[in-house]
Amino acid sequence: MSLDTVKHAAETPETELPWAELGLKPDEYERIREILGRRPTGAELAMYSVMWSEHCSYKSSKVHLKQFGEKAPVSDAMLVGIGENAGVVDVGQGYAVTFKVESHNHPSYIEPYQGAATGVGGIVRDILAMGARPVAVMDPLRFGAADHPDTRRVLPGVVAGIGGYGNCLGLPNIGGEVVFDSCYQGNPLVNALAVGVMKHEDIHLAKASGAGNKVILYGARTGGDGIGGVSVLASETFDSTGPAKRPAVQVGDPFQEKLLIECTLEVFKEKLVVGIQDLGGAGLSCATSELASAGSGGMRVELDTVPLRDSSLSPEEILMSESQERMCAIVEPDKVGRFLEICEKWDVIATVIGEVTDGDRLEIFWHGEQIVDVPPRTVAHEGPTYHRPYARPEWQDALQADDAAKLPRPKDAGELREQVLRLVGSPNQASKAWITDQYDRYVLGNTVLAQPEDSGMIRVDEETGLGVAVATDGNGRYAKLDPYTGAQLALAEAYRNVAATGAKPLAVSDCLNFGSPEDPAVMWQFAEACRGLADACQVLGTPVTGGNVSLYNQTGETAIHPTPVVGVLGVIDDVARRTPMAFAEQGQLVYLLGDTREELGGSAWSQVVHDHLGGLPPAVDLERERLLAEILIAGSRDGMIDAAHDLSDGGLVQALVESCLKGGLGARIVVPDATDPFVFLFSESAGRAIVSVPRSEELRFTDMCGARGLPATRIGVVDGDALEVQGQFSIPLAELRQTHEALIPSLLA
Amino acid sequence: MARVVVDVMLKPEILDPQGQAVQRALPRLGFEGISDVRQGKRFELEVEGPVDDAALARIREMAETFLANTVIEDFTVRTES
Amino acid sequence: MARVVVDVMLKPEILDPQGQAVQRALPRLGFEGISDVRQGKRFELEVEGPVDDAALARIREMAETFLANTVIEDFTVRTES
Amino acid sequence: MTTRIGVVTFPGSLDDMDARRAVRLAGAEPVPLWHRDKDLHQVDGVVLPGGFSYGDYLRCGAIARFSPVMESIVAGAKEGLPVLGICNGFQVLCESHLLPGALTRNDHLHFICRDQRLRVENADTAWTSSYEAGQEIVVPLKNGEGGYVADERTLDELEAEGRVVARYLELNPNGSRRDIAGITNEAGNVVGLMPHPEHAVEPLTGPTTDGLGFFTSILKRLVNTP
Ligand SMILES: Nc1ncnc2c1ncn2[C@@H]1O[C@H](COP(=O)(O)OP(=O)(O)O)[C@@H](O)[C@H]1O
Ligand SMILES: [Mg+2]
Repeated sequence: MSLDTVKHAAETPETELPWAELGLKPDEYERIREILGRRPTGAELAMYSVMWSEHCSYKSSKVHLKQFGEKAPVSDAMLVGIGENAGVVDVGQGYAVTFKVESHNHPSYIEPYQGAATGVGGIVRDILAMGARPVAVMDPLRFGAADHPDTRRVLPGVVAGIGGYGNCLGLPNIGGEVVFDSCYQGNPLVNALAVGVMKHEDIHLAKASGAGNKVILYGARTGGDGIGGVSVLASETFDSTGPAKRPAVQVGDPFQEKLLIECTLEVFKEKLVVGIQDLGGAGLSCATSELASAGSGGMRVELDTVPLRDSSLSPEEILMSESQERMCAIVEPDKVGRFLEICEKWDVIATVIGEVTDGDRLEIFWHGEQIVDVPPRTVAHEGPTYHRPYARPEWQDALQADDAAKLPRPKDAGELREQVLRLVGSPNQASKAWITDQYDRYVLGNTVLAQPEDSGMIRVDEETGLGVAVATDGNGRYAKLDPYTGAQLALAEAYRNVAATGAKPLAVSDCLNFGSPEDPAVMWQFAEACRGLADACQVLGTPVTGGNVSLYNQTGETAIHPTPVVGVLGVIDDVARRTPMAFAEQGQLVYLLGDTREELGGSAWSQVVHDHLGGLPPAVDLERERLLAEILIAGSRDGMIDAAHDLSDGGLVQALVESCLKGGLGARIVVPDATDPFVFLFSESAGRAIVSVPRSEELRFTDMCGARGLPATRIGVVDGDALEVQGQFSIPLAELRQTHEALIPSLLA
Repeated sequence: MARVVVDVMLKPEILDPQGQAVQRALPRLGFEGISDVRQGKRFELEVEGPVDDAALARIREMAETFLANTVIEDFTVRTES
Repeated sequence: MARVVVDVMLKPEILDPQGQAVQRALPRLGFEGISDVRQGKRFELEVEGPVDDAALARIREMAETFLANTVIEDFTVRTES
Repeated sequence: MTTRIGVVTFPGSLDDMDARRAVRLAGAEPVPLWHRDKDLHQVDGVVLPGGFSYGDYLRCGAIARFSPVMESIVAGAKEGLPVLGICNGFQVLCESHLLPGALTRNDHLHFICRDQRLRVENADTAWTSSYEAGQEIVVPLKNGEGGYVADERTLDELEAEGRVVARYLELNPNGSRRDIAGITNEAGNVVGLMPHPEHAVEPLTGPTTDGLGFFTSILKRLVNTP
């Protein structure tokens, strides 16, 4: 086929282009013609189609995401907000921290290892593009039923991919989640979070300014990877279109990315960069149009200078290629030489592919002929916006009416004991060590806490002990029962997890995993979850700094549970004051903080024992969450508590088991008067944590709780080598450990 | 006992970081004149019984479903003496 | 351009956990009658110029010093059309 | 005069910063060495750190072995320069034939990261003199290809000459022959170790501080040698 130049396009208005195959709707194609005043060239069509896909344009979600900005609490900590590659937060002492969670769900189902690996690679480049050194990763994961044969295919591949990439990059994996639920069969959720650290003055933005400045593409050569992947993967369910439309899989090269990191940090250090953008989804189409759109001028690119891995690629394919491990930098002409030298030092290929112009167009040439001439904003930032219809599904009432309170409960102490063991040995509550032991948690030597602690914690400054903590949480079962509350519970849990380790929660990143936005019921779930999260962030004073939306997670007509995953970042002045989760000393007193109500809807107990999902999720009290966090932080800072563990799925008994097993010490627990032992142990009321208090600190601690109005109930003592609930049962730690640790290896090894 | 060899290579369009790393190292070691390197896997299977068409068909199926990941890899099956 | 293939296999006396894992999995997947599996590496080298004895000798040296670790691995070199 | 310990950075080295920190905490001066640079900058000893040098794509350590800096290190080691290879560094030492044997894929085929109990078998090497022979320590271990193999004769020789430096206790994490976690050359100046002592030098970030001994040993030795 001959080259479809801008000139040719103007002369041949009648030529039909395959816009529908590229996922554009008729009105979208019409709009492109309007913008350009002619038909697009093939290359222009390629760019618009990927950039206007759901994945890149957020066309279905942005009307709802707006609230995160509109309702954002005023926060002195926020340095860069939503819209950049990742948000940036001030953590004091001149340091800034950037973090973001992103999804790689569909690619990970098709090719678990590479899908997950490139997911890690992509989020790390986002962090790097902000000017930060990446310092840690986390991986919230969701799979189908634990004993389903396809889980055996998907899970080990995903875990090996995350480990293979992250370990080779030298980034400690400090936490995440592993959840099994048959709703994710065929739609596993592979979310990845990265954290980076920089000094305030090192913050970089993705914009191209200064006419005459050079556009440098550096990193891997461009190949035919994932061409069209963005539009196909993000806008269609792949099973409905069949395998023929499956795009080529992208293969990650973590070694190349490690070089890219070191090389990029070195060019930052020498202040050689005006603007920078990573290449992720939509590759060069995205990087050039976003850089130009956010900058002051236009941009001119000579596409034939792009180094290729496959010389047969067409210009359209080069523009759409999602080859990994590439970055694009804007560099002043007199600094280009030094920039290329540093790339050479790190064996990174770097090529000047164009320059910033004083016009307002993005112009792309192929062997001297112009193939793209567009206003960059129309590609990058002014894509379509949908106000998709949404409606509360008619089954929601019946679901909520199907109250878990009516489920049969254990009849006697023997049955209670048996159900405790079933809970701690169930796929979602069992130890995930078989998985997390495949991740390096030590590299870089700043990991203060890692899985299975409540949050991961990284030391930022060796001298002062300044550190950050991050936790991610999400509970699709709660969100299915009530998406508004479910999203708030996800935030509340992550917030509580950060506070439990002694860090002050500062900011939020979220990954919203939902079904098809074309289904009004799913759209309602999405709208409700956004509203819930935005409202809760406002109350907790933790702004959303960025995140990601993954739609079309469904098989046929069946969507996954709505699954908002929330990451919270907190700061701690001195990591030496952190609070771990393990009971550390015999004789210390165990306190339960917060109120326990009878709340079993969506609970782990209802799932494990009755395979039931119905009723309402636990109630949210954000003021209580705030107060609890303040107490946990003060207790940690002032040395009043030696261990803390938040309560979430599985309730009190799950938390007790984990704190006992981690430290290898038992506990003797007394059920408070007038409390039902079953509810005491299994309820999942939010806003709670357990702490262990040295006897010498008891008075000080209870005085503090009393003065602040936080219920604190002494429920027992760290003691012996069993978990004993007096008058009910006693389970030796060895038995608990066997039950808790044997399941996952038995399913997967 | 007969030996069947299954060679599994990444498809040509798929990035092969391993092969690339080897290729980049060669000139440094003083080996010139190699324009491309691809690295793959070789499986040697010892087969009980005769390696007839039926056996080869089964092994091809095994390669397709298990030894190779046909999303990114191609394979060949052959007998070796 | 000619292709030279270098096959690298663990020496027979060295434990091959990958091959063993494959072999153990086969019956589960319904494949019987494979008594042993070894997994090794296959390198495909594209050689510029003629693949004469001198070229093969150089490639053999490359395999010996670089592509294989002869403490634990054996290799073979052959041309392929 | 402070002791200067070089820490090599290959492309893909990951634990180089940690090794430099450990050297510093032990009281010596860490000197960064670059893989392309033959010059060892008059260091008194060298650490080859963990990581995935050159991506470890061919075999772990196989490409790093041919780097310019290794030429100088191999020559130096033969003259008695103390060299400690940790994890990927151990692999580089084996590939360079400074140490016998090889490191192969873990027998369970997974990367493994765990706090590992070891017994220091030989406390007379340049890098282990701060320990007592038989002392048990716990340090992190993290590798995908850490299974030590060598032929029986070599293994017997290593045992007979007391050249097994450390052995895994409680659990052999990777299928290493004879539970070997680390070995030394005949002269005792070159030591290769699969576990990571540099990750056990601070109570806050490691399971113990048991690893510090490797870095103080070298100080002790250099101070004591005339
Ligand atoms: N995929 C994973 N990667 C890393 N850490 C994980 C992963 N899954 C779970 N973890 C860690 O295991 C611990 C327990 O997980 P979970 O029960 O989900 O915690 P929580 O109840 O606090 O949300 C946490 O420290 C979490 O970070
Ligand atoms: Mg927790």
